[in-house]
Amino acid sequence: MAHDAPTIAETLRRQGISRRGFLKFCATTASLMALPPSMVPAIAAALEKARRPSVIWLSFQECTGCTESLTRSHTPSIEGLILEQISLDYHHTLQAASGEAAEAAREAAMRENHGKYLLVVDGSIPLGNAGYSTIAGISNLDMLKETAAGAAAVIAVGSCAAYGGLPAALPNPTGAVPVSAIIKDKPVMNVPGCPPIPVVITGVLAHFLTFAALPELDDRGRPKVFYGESIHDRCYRRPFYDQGKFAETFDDEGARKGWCLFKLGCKGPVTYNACATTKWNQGVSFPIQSGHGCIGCSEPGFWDMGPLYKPLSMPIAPVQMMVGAAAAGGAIAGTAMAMRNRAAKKAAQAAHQKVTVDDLEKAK
Amino acid sequence: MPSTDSGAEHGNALPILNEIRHALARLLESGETSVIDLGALPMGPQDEAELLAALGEGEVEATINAGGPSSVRETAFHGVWLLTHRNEAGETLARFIEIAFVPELLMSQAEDVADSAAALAKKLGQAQNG
Amino acid sequence: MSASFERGYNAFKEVLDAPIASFFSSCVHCGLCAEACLFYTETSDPKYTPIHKLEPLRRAWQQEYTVLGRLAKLVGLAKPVTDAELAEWSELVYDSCTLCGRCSMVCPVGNDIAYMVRKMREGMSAAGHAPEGLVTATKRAIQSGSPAGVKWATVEATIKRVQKEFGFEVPVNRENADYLVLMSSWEILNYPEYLGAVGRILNRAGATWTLAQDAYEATNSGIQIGASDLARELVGRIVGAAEQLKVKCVISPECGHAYTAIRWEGPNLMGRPFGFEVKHILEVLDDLRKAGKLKLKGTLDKPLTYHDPCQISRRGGVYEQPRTLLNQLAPQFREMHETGTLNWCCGGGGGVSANERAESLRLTSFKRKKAQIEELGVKTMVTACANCRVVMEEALEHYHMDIEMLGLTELVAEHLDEGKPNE
Amino acid sequence: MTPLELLTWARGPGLSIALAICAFGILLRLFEIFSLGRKADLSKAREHSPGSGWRTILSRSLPPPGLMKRAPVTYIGGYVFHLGFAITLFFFVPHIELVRGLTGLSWPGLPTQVIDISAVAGLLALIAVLASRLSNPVKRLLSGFQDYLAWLLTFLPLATGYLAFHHLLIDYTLALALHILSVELLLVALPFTKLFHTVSVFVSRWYNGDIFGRKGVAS
Repeated sequence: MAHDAPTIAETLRRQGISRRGFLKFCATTASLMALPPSMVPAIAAALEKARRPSVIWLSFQECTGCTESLTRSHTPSIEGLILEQISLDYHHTLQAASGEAAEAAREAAMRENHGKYLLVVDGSIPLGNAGYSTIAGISNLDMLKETAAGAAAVIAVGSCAAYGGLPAALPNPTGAVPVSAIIKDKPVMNVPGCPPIPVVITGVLAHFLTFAALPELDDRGRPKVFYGESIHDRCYRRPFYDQGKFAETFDDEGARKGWCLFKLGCKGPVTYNACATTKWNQGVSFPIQSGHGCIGCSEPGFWDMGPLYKPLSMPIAPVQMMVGAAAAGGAIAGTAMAMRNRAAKKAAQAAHQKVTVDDLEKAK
Repeated sequence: MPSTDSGAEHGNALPILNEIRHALARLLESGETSVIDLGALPMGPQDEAELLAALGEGEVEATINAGGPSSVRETAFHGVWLLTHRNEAGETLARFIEIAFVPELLMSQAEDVADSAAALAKKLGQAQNG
Repeated sequence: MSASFERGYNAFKEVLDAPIASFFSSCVHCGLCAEACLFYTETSDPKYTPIHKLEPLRRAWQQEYTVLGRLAKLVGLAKPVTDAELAEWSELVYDSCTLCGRCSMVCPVGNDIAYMVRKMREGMSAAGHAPEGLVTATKRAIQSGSPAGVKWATVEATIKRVQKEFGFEVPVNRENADYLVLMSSWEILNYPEYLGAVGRILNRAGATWTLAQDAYEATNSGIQIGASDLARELVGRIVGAAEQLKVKCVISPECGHAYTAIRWEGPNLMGRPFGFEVKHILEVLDDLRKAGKLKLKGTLDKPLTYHDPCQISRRGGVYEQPRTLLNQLAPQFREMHETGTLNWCCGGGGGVSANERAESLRLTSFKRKKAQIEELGVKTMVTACANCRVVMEEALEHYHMDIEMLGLTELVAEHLDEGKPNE
Repeated sequence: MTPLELLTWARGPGLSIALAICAFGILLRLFEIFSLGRKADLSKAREHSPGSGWRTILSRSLPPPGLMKRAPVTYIGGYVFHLGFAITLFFFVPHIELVRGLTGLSWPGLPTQVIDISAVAGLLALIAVLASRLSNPVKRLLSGFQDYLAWLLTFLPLATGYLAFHHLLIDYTLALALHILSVELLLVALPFTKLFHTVSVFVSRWYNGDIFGRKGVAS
């Protein structure tokens, strides 16, 4: 990032965008970042000063779903503008270069922007065997450490990078760990989701771009603006939960009327994400609106958190066998105790000495 | 993507209408304007339609062509404006309800006016010179 | 042999049964039993809370018959029951409990506390912690035939008085009679009119009846002190006489505990059902009335009330019969506020009246009955238990209350229509 | 361990262990009680009695005349607590789902507003009965560690459930996990503490009703 590089506002103006257009950009950016409209002046002021940052994007044990999500963001022009405003210097799925040229681009970006570039990671890092996942012969672990060393901040995009995700699902054959398990000396922001909502990815990038800093994070490293509230609390079907109206199956009257999906296993109450308000596919819908409960994909270890279609309050494992066995055990132990009790009582009865009038007082 | 629950009423529009009522009072009392981001509210499929139907259509309608078309429309309630920002492809980027005498974005911006003044002066200079 | 803690504790182990285990398991220490107990309500001393009176028995149960209690005992975490503790509890188990069972009626989890106190007394008496007065009474009952020391000679004197006054012969040791009539010491000594009344009523009804020389005393100190071995001996005298004389029915007199002893505990003490019936005199009166063999005339037209003896009504199930009779005899019969199976005890049942040590507490607890009487404002009280009557007469005198006490059987006899028996 | 992992443990192994201990304990305790036996009563029972064990199981749920006035806190507090607890336990839809998950049985739930009121009423009543336990001389004399433990174990599920439902003080997921764990503690302690009265009350009331009933008294 050269010091004489134009600020973002300048770039927009050079493209012939008026102040009015800039303010519109700021307003939509605020909406994108899930910031209140009252923040528009602050965004405008920040963008007056913000300069084009360098971004390096590393993909480890992942499925490319996060990148797919990002590129299908429903606000192509804004996100396009943002992507134009950032210098995406390395992203092995999106970049044209490959092989040594690609690695050279990464190394060059790291060198030129040392201490200032933003590192984005998707995918988890295998600790079991370095050979499980490598890029250009470099293990994920080495590449992450090396690249993070000079980064201003790290953004872990997707549940794999944030929490280990599917690769870390039991029994976690590759020993997958999240970014935060390795990078301890840099600010690491988690943007969980499988995948994260596209505008959430662009939103946090926009935030870094605008304010040259990560947004406010919660105790699990997530941007509070997007992950501050549970799906359940922001769900438009919440009133039905409160009224006790539930869909019992996916095709019953309740389901058709759009009643609460809690009984069908919705994990909305324990899932913190912005799906219920930001929504997906150009703001059209989100899983619950489409009739399916939330599966909690942005929560740590969601894959191992019990059946997707069982209500949260239901037991995860079948308990009947164990309870039955315990009851049988109780009956056996009880029988043993009962036999002991009977024997003790019989013994007491046998020890009974007939009480006569002379036995009513203690010997003097 | 079609929604499965068509026609259900969830009652999420009502709190927004109340918020608008309070914002109108503030506008009258102190001139304070308010903006509500429709993208930040929990809305069911019918809620938005319900809200818009409740607000109705008013006297003013304008289009801003800056970075794509934005429509600015006054609702049947004076001072309550509906702003829809679109990109060049016509896709909706964001929707706001603004409670103001005139939405901020409709007004010409000082920087743009300054640029225009300069540009007009330059144009006149050219004409005089030419 | 003599009483010892070991014998007492062994008795606890003998008497603990499934009902008691369920009662102790259910108790949530809500304290409601205290509100039903006149020893608590009249003293406000929490130690008189009924369930608290059973604390040593509860710990014996826990430490002997529950897994956790045994474990605690094994590792020394359990507080063992001691002789000193039983000595301390003697007052709670004997002086402040009349076995009236009112607590058993109100306990929300259904604990029959009176049942448990009765059982606990087995251990208390075997451990030598029964009060002196009860021990003396029990000794006299076993040795001389009556807790008050009444001998057959005294009974004979009463018989003579009755024969002279009413002009009928009192049959003694008569075989195949319909009824064997028993009396309590109180009736022999204080209320000989009972015998006269029963005789007149039975004669008028055309029933055959008899006294038994070997079994004139109905009361059972063994039950009160809580010594089943002795209670068995006492009740065995009655059963023996009834079987020897081949009577159809034994009439328990106007005495609460006598009824419990013969009617409910008797067969269990003897270990066999009886071949004869056992009825309280009020049941007999009601039977006769139903059969048209009890004709009454006139009424006692003054305000009066009926005191339910606990063992007759709550613990005995005889609460409708006296009301039927009183409604016929006394137009101004009124009920006390809490009555029938929820009556308040006179304060002297369960051996308390024989326990000199408990006298002052008994008089204090009588304030409950006193309040009931004063609330109703009557000057006459009818009852069907000589012990209740003696206890209350004493207490009424103590409190300078001018209340007349009547036995219901006498009252019935006084209004007997003695015209010619129906042909 | 994240809150969600704790919740998962609580819904999985935790619940199984707690239910197993509870089932084991209840059976053991019932055997323990019934093993002491009851001698057959040889006295002749009354033929027509208004009372019976079954009747008393029901009738003891009502206060006997006069006692409500003598112990209003115990009765009203007791009723409000038990009813509030029971309504919350049996009519909150997630709880019904739990029962359905365990037994396959289900029934209609109540709106959360009703559950909310009953839970708050239950909590307030619990506080009232605790205050009464601490201040009433009779209850204070009778009460020991177990009574206060039982109180706490009953209070916690209601309190954590309330916090979870209203998102108060702690994160919902953690609150839900703690709520389920508190219920599991309750289940584990149930057979071995005063809480066992939830089971034994039916036995003790039956015995009481039977003892009185055979004598012709409805108790």
